[in-house]
Amino acid sequence: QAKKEVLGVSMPAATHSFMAGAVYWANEAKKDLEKAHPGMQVIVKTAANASEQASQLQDLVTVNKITSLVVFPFESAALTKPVAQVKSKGVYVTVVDRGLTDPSIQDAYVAGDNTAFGKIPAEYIAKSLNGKGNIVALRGIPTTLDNERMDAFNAVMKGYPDIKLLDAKHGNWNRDDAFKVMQDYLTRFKDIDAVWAADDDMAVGVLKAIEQSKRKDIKLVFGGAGAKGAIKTLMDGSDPLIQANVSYSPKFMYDAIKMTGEARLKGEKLPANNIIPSVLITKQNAKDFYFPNSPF
Amino acid sequence: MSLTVEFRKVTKSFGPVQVLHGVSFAFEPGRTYGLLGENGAGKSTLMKILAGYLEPSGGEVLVDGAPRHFRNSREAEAAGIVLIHQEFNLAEDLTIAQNIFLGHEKKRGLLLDDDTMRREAAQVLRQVGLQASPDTRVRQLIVAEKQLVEIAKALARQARLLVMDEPTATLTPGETQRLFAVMAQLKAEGVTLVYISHKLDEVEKVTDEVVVMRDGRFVTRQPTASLTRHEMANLMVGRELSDLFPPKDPPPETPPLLQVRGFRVPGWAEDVSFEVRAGEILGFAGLVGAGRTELFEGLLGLRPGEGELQVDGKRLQLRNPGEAANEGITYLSEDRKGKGLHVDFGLRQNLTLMNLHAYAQPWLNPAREQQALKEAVQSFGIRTGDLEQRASALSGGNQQKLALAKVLQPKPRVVVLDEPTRGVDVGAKRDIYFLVQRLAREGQAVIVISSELVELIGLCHRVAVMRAGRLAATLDQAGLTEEDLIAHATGTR
Amino acid sequence: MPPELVERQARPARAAALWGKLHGFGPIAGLVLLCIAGTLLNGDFATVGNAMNVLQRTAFIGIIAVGMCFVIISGGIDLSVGSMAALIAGCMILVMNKVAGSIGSPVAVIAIGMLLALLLGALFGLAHGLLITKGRIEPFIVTLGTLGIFRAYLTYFADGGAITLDNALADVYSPVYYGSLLGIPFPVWVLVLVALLGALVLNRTAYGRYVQAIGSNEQVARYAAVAVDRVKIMTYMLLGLCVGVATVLYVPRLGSASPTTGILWELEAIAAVIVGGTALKGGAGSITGTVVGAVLLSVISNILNLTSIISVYLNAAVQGFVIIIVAFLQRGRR
Amino acid sequence: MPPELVERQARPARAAALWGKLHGFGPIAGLVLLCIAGTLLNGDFATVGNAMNVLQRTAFIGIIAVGMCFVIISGGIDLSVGSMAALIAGCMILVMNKVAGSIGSPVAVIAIGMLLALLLGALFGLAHGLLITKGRIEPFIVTLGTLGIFRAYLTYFADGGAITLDNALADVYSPVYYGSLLGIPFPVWVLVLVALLGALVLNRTAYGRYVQAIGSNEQVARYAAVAVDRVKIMTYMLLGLCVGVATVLYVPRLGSASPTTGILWELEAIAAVIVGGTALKGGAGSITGTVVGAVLLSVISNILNLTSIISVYLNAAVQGFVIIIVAFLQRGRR
Ligand SMILES: Nc1ncnc2c1ncn2[C@@H]1O[C@H](COP(=O)(O)OP(=O)(O)OP(=O)(O)O)[C@@H](O)[C@H]1O
Ligand SMILES: Nc1ncnc2c1ncn2[C@@H]1O[C@H](COP(=O)(O)OP(=O)(O)OP(=O)(O)O)[C@@H](O)[C@H]1O
Ligand SMILES: [Mg+2]
Ligand SMILES: [Mg+2]
Repeated sequence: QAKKEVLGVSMPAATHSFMAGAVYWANEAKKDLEKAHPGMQVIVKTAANASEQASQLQDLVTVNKITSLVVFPFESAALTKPVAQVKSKGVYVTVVDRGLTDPSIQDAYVAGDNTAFGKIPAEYIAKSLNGKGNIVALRGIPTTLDNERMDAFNAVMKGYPDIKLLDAKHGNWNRDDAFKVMQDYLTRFKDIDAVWAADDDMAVGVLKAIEQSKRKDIKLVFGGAGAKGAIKTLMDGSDPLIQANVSYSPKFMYDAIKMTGEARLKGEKLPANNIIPSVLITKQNAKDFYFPNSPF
Repeated sequence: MSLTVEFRKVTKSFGPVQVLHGVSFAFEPGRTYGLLGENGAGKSTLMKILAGYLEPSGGEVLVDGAPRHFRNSREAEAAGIVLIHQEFNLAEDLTIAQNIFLGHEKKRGLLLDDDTMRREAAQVLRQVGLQASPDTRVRQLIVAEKQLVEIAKALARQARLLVMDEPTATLTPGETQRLFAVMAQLKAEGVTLVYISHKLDEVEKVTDEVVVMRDGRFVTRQPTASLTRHEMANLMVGRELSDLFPPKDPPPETPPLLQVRGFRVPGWAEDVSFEVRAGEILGFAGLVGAGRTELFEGLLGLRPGEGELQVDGKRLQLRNPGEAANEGITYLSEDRKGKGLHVDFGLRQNLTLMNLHAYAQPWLNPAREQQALKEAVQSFGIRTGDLEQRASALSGGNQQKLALAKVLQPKPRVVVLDEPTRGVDVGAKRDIYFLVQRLAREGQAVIVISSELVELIGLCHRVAVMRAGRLAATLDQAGLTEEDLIAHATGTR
Repeated sequence: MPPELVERQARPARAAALWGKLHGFGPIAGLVLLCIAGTLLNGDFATVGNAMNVLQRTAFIGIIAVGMCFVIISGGIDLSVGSMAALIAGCMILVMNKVAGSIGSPVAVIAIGMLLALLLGALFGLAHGLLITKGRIEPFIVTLGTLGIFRAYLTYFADGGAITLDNALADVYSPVYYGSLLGIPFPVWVLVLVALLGALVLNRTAYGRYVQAIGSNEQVARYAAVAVDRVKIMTYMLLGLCVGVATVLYVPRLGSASPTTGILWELEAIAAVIVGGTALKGGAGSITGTVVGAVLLSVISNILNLTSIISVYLNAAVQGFVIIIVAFLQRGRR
Repeated sequence: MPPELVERQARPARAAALWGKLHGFGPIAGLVLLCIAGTLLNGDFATVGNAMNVLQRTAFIGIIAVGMCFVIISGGIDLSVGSMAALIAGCMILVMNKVAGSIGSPVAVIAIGMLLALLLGALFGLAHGLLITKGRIEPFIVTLGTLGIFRAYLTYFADGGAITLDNALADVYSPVYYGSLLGIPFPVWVLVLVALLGALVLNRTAYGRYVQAIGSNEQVARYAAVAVDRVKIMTYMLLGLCVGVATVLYVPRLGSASPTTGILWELEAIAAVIVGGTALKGGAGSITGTVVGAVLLSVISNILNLTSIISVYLNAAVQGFVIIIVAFLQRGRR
């Protein structure tokens, strides 16, 4: 019988379907781990903002007495100090998705690939437009994460001088905001070849706006993250505008928790960096990314 | 100590409506003046100009011979001129002491010296005869008590010239006597007093000279002793006034319309029983705090109360004024500004509020509302330059007339009038008395709560006297004298 | 009221009427200026298509703002409208998906959904009204509480993700948002209808007068035999109904509800009411102003979307400045 | 005056005092009940460590709520405090990072940062106050506008990402949040100090009295020759200062500012004030109540963190219910 291991999980609240997916996977991991290892307790907490998450970390340590922590920081910079506080109490720390500004704090890092998240759509769009055309982009909520993706996207596009990025406004990862921004793009630009919606939720709003305008010039809408609705559309081929997606699965939450839990029970260390690659999803490989039970 | 004030060709316009037309006269030091005039004559406006609350449109005010231009009340108060407003100016969330010293706080270093302020407040409260702790929030006071706080506030200011704008409109004789005592003391100290009132007997009693205004103009200044009350009234109104009260009708023989048995309003009234007949005018007398207002608020469902209530033989339990109105009972509150009128509303909206469904079929008909307003303005003698203005622009007495018109709009079977002639000039008072009599003749039961005993005696068929929450006596016409009423109210009989 | 103001108000009928009109024109003047600016910045701004887009999007907030206008005039506030809309949308979709199996006609299913939306709206409004009047709790607190409750239940029902309307239903339902009559989209018609009805109720019925009377001075209204509690409850129910109507129009737009649906709609709706010239403390206000306020807010973000003269990061700042400036143009009624 | 009268009048005064006391205990009673519930749900709730944690993190909202209490009592409102805190934090970090190059002593750098925070807070408050009084714009609109403006500028300065304090500085600065004196963390001391000062100013200075008078009846205050505009401006400046102080404590906690910093703090601060028994329409209120209200709100989320009896999705619902129930327990002052 292994000694009692308490693993705390702290992550942003499910205010967005990607995060809901992450919460779903965290709970799956909790179920599986606790079933497999009776000596193990997993506590999953969600926070509405960075400062609440910092409080939560404190509570996990002082009250729940966790021995290891898997943290999906609300924000890299803001959570660096609070995580360092946890670490200083001797807790084993795995950081997910958004790396701390001081990487020396974390014992392990598990993340999706934000650079690829911007790079893959850029390459796909450039290729399918044959290096020439007009595109518009939608951005998420202003964050470091959003910056990384946009930078990666722009970096690729530098190589295609004939592709013109007409504008990139914030749709805040929100269907309604994306709908409005796209409606106005359509008013403003008479000729658009492709849209980088940068998120499957925003793609929903974008598609509706295009449908309403009955415009035929747009050939491609690229979302991102591989939400189940989007993957389904891709599998069924039900929307000609949706031809590909890029994976950024919230399942890394499951992996991070499971790996951390098991490594701790065995007293092993995790590899310091575990980047789960973002890959291009097309009709061919779509079914590998389809999880009908996950909310995402 | 005291000072001289002279008005020179003072004019005042609110927009194009001119309400003061070049007023010139002077107040000599150390004397007590009665300032008389009909509702809307411009008395309050002139005094507000004097005390720095309003800017004159033209002319000037001289204080001790030098032209002064007060930009706000603090400057006027620094010069020793203090005004007690006709409308209360109290912050309801603050305590009595805090209100008394608002804007003039006593300090010890940076901090407030609350102990001193409380002590001094208690002292002026004692002077005006208000038995309340200085820490009571003003919200919890009844109207008469608020009036006493206003007076106390002015006393705490060390005035050299004190203007009192209808200080006794809501006071009962006891408080009024005490106020007169205070005034006598101030006068002895050399303070100039200006006393605005529509109660001519009081004016006659306490003033040395009267100043009469009419339609925004100075009419005359004469020694009080040289005038009879009748002459004063005629000067104000500018025409000959006949009898103030209508001749009394014999008491009706009809069965009781409203019967109240053993009614109790917890904390304010116990075991009150009375009845009124259709066509009868029943008065309610009592000292401040006797519980008259609360009794009727309890009956109308405005505060918790229990007991038996019958209208036309039907037992009722009224849970709110809406139900009362459905039964044909309406109530005019003594607190005009706080409970009687929407001062930010237009006259029309105020007038028809209690009877709105009569103007909605289902859409409101502004033309008919306007028609009703015109009729009310006519029959209640509401003096206003403009029918479209807000109620707050009316003079105090005219607001009272509007409030009265409002509660009579639904044509109630039983109407309860709490201080119906508060702040109303003699001419209008007479009109109201005649109106009350007409209502009774038309078969309404009228209950008049009043602190003016003369009014009760002159108008009512019977008068119920309350003392400390209980009905002390019900007197009918035969035995009605002021002495009787006071004796029952104070319990000396 | 400061003496200067007292004087101003006394200004006679003519001046008062003129001032009233000018005042009423405040938000309209702001809107016109904004439209001129929009046209200068982008020629496409002043097209019928763009105008229809803007009006169509304004519909939700506009309709909610009409209800909010009543609540604010009566001296209340409702912070929960965005969450309420989201929860109603979620319940509506869930129920429609469910009954679609047993009821053949999609039109009937949608009718059931619509009815449910209105019913839920009225019910939530009733709950607010009862807590506020009978429970004697500050409206701010009650609706702050339900703001959290409604959204939490939506998130719970949606399992954190999105609740999506079945495709077959969505296709039948979609014209309710995307369809148009005489070239004007349905949602715009509904907004106009709701605004006209609202204006009529506020200005030409006894109920509307009571709402104003309560907001102006509750005590006086009570003494004047106004059934204060009942009128207040009805006001919150009216707002709930408006939220229901807005939701009925919202669902066909994206065919889904998620935890981000309706976020900050309460602020937008309240801002529309107040930019439209109604004082937050109640007593008086205008439905026309409110609708103009709602359009004005939409136009600001429309113009920002149509131009790129400014860093995207500063969009919210521009919005803030414009709101303050418009409010400044029509100030001075307090 | 007859003796009965004197007797009768003594009663309301005593009753009123008792009621006042009971009323003041409303939020405290709520807090006590909540703490009992917390202890039953998790034994570790009632430890000193946990109590300190809760108080420490209440500090920001508590301090802001003290300032907000003044604004609300005066009849105003400020929706911008969260954004203001974020912008101040951002500016503070940028300036500290910059001057750290030229000034050797990190302590001096931090002192400069702190001063800047207070200065900016007062300045923003001044801007609010001027727009509201001299510009005669509704406080709701002014601060809704600046809510957008402040956050937009922070986003702009941060280029959409985060502004992070240099590590060397962060280490020196960190004890301001994490350090403690006599076993009590610094932020708690500061909160206590601010609350005591606030209570002193509100109840024992002429300024505090004027704030209450203005909120109770602005015209009366004007008639009493209170410099209404000046007092109001000072009230917003005071709140700005409180935001500055809160930021000074916040920066060492997370060492960074980003566009999501301080989101919804305004709602929390306002809720603390109102749960604490102050009416939204102003006139009267209590600092103690406000602080208790702030603690109460923290305790709710602390308890939710410590237990897992309920779906995480429903946390917000539990918060909503508790807020409404607490408000219900201490209702009835209106
Ligand atoms: N703020 C105002 N706006 C417009 N008109 C006003 C305003 N204040 C007073 N008036 C008008 O000025 C005239 C004089 O009013 P004032 O209050 O001075 O009368 P008063 O002599 O005090 O009457 P009362 O005996 O009824 O108190 C009235 O016709 C009134 O309608
Ligand atoms: N809201 C209140 N809170 C506390 N005490 C009150 C309140 N209202 C009235 N009182 C007290 O109750 C007593 C009864 O007042 P009430 O209004 O019944 O007298 P009244 O006979 O109507 O007087 P008036 O002749 O002035 O109208 C007063 O002494 C007053 O101190
Ligand atoms: Mg007068
Ligand atoms: Mg009375």
